[in-house]
Amino acid sequence: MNALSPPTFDVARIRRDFPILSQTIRGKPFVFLDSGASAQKPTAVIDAMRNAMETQYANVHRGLHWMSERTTEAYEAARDAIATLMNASDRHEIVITGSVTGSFNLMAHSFGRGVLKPGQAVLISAMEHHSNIVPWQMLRDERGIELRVAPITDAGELDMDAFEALLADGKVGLVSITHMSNVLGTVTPAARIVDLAHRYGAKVLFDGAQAIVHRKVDVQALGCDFYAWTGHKLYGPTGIGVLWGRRELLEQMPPFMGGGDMISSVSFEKSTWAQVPHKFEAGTPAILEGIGLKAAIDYVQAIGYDAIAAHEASLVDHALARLSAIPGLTVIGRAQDRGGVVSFTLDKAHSHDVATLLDRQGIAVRAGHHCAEPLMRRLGLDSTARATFGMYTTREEIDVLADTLLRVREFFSK
Amino acid sequence: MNALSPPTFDVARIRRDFPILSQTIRGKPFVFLDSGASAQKPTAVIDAMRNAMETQYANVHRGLHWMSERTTEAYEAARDAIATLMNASDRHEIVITGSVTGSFNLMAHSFGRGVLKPGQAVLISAMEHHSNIVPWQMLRDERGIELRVAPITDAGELDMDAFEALLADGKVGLVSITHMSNVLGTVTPAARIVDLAHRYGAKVLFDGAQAIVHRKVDVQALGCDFYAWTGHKLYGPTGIGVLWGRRELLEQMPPFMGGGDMISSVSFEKSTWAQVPHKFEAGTPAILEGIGLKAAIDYVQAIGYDAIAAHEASLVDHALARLSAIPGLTVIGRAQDRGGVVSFTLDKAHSHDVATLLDRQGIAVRAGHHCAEPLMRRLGLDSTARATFGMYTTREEIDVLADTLLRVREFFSK
Amino acid sequence: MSGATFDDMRDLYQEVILDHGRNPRHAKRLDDFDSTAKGDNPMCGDRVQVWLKFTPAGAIAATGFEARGCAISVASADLMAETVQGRDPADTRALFAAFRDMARTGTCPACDAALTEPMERLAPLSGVHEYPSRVKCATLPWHALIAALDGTKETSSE
Amino acid sequence: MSGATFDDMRDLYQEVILDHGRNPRHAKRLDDFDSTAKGDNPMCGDRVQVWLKFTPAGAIAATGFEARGCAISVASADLMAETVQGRDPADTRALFAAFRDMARTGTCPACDAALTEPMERLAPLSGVHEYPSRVKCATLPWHALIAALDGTKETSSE
Ligand SMILES: Cc1ncc(COP(=O)(O)O)c(C=O)c1O
Ligand SMILES: Cc1ncc(COP(=O)(O)O)c(C=O)c1O
Repeated sequence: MNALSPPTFDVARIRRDFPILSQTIRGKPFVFLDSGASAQKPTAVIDAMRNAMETQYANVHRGLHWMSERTTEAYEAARDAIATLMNASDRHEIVITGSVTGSFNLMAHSFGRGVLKPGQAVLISAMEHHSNIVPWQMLRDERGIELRVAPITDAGELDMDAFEALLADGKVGLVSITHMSNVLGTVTPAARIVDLAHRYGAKVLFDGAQAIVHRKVDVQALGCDFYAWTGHKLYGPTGIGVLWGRRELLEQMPPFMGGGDMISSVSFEKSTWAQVPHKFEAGTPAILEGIGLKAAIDYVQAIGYDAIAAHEASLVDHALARLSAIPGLTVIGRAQDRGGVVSFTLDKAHSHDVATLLDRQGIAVRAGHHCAEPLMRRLGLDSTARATFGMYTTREEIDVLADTLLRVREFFSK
Repeated sequence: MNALSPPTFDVARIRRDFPILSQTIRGKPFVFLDSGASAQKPTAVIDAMRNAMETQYANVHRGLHWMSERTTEAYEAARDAIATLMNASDRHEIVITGSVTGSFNLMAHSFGRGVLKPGQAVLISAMEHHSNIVPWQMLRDERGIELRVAPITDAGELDMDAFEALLADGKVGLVSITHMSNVLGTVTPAARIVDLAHRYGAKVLFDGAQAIVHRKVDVQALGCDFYAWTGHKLYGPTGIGVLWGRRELLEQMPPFMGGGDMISSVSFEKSTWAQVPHKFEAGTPAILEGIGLKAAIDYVQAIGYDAIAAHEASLVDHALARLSAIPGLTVIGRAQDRGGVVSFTLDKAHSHDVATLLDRQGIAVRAGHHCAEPLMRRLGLDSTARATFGMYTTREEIDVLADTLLRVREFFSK
Repeated sequence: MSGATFDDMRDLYQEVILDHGRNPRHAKRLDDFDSTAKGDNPMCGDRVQVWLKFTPAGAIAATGFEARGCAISVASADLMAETVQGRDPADTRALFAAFRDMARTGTCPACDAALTEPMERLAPLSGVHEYPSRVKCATLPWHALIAALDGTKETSSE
Repeated sequence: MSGATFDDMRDLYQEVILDHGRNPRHAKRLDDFDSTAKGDNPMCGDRVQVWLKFTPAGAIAATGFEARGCAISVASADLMAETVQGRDPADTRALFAAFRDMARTGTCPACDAALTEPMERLAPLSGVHEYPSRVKCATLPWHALIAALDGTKETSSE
């Protein structure tokens, strides 16, 4: 079906693992092109969570009984799976949060208020998701830490000269930047970013919410200091996110939230903190979500990033070719290195109308600012329509999208 | 089977709704007396989550397509169910968090740093869970807000005279106190607490993590200002918690975490916040967990709090009678008004050894400080063993516990 | 994919909506106005500003608007401007309440005889109830209008 | 519930453990010591302090301890004190590594001839591997011992 995907990649078989994909929507086959907002879940994840609740569940960490011990093992196996997935050198470097937004807020509180000093700066880019903007703004407004924004080129790539110039005075303590834009699909040049940042004394945190869905992330190879992502986009459950950080950095950081499990001992006068990563994990953790995420990671690893990336690259090529041929359609973002995200506008129709017309045909795309308002402003747009691909997306679905967009345009051109 | 439970309460039928309870542990029938740490999940919850993942799932709030709209409805129905459960006057007063620990940290940041002023005090009690201690300590150490601790009596009840005396100087801005102790089972006199606190100008936040499992919580009848609890103890999934607050108070509070969904608009210079409750809900919410929690609430409501409370009261009476008859066993906590939690120590055996010996017989109890170290110190103990009851707990299970404890004592007395 | 599939869309995008969305009659700032207000739907980026001119008796003499948004919101603003012409504030509020019901549910339980005629003009928008996330597109101009009546400067439909 | 059920418990609570747990021989502070360290398991509240006296050659001449904790941790401390008697620090560390393996897995893959005799004395604690949350009860005194050898004052097994 797809000449560029490796022969072992059988998208029809994969689709059978995702029961939701066989639904019909408004009487039409379901064409789900909104995986970038949140991905669907394979049976392996659904079964892992159900199975835990039906046969093996109790609160973790402090229980001395069999159910608690087994559940602790199952939950902590998620940490091991995450560490392996990201090639972390130490499982204690994996902090489990509630979402990547939770990871950024942890960083803004704990690294931002605990390690950075007033007068230092945080450097983000013009194409960040709100979750990598707002926590830093709050930090800026509260602590007098400067917020710098690296511009992007018209092609939607990071402007590396400007990026370096913003580092040059040595005040930037942290570069917090997307590894892949959720609007433009742009994959940022991680190695160069790390190299430059380190040269000027800044640590680097990547927003990998999109990137880790589409390609292998090896934090040791990247050389970065922190890496954050979210479970629900990687075919896992909601309610769970990840922050990886170098152990020596995590150890310098004060805790973020207080409560059970993150302490070593508590008295009213003074409490002491548990070791990393538990210091950052207050309260009953996302136990079932950890179990579900482990199953998602195992599933992704079994398919393999090489196969997934090749399949998605061929989908993007096909989508760019088909969409660019539609008169009046503009693809937003033309980066060289890009992942399975294609944003576009139509001249005759507002993107909300486009999304609704597509939806009427069973095609789910997203329309709006995609939680990236400053980027929209940079692009001179209010909104775009956006199609995003998962491992289960087919070439035929992209054809249905393109054919339908032609008709949408016709409909609005009369 | 149980004369005190209403005739409509059929525990055998309820147990059939909880598949995990038919497991065997180390070859013995599973006697799960650790619901206070986390409750088991009924089929209704398991099915609701599975069903969402199999047939109706997408990211919520910003999607214009059918799946997103249906998922948004299903998720927001959780907010309605929570509002009804607590008798909140307005669904916008329901803030969804990651856990009750998340709710306390939200309060400590947002109310503590945004509304309380240095020089004011927060009043807690000597029997709080770490999650209602540590966030206030962190606030104290960072912002110079005093932390006061109301003592308890030897029976394990709040010392109301001392409580009032601590309010008397009018400096206490917030009373944050348990509605039911997770160690002693003590239910605190909520109406008197609210009355006194309000008289001296303090707002009241209850830790309802345990209370809401055992009895109807009506925030309007209680008259409090905030009420927090956690989904996984109310037969719902992990990864979700609740904070109810009066709308006018929530509106005064600055946001806690920044990110998507909590903003009204974002520019690099300045962002503005969404209305409550969204202002406090940054990032992709716990969608599947909301759907699961809604199912749990529906299940609890169908059984009815009156029936649940009556059943659990009879279990507690039975447990106190049977355990008190064991030589060398001391029940810790003798409050008049109490819920389904019984802590105890044995003279001849450390509570960890007790828990392990019980576990060997398939009986799951918890042993340790139960995330309440300061209370342990007050009681002069390092740890207790603790049996906690859910709606599915039977009189027979308590008999098995008592019989086995007799043998444990014998085993260690030789 | 046959041409017929697009007939499904007519439930929402009726000819009159496409027409008012493309060629709104009232899409202009009034130079001479008594009140104005902005409406903002931050979730989708729609923005509208409404200007009102009143008669000496306090009825709506003229309505102008500027909208940045989808066909639904522009058409709704234009149909609104047409329909509220000559109505007094109380009537206008009643009409908004009825319109909002219709946009949400597709029906108008509270519609009495007095509302029959104006609601018939607004009826082409009733299809929006099948697309809950689009309901706000249709009601946003009305929120701005009511804010202008109230003398509030800004409103937001979140 | 027959009496036989409690025989199951003997896999962990063997007679020797119950005995050393109840009547530890080395549970005392040494007045004359060369090094001491505390160990703390905050998760369960177990606490232990170990005192060491060395021979002129640097071997362990005497071990004393004070423990607040369960039967497993007290018995483990006492068996440890008995077993390390006369050993030099390198030997003691090797013994700890072997003991930890046994506590975690129930077996001792690295046990060579030199370790056979001491490991036999510690073998009653091997049952702990079936109760993962109790492994730390057994290893906590060893952590304190190693800390005392290292000259570290406090250690924690979380
Ligand atoms: C009274 C009380 N408060 C707070 C908590 C913390 O709950 P969670 O761990 O779900 O945040 C618990 C349970 O652990 C509790 O029993
Ligand atoms: C690049 C990027 N960063 C951050 C986020 C926020 O993720 P979450 O909502 O799970 O916290 C998203 C997705 O919404 C994203 O695409």
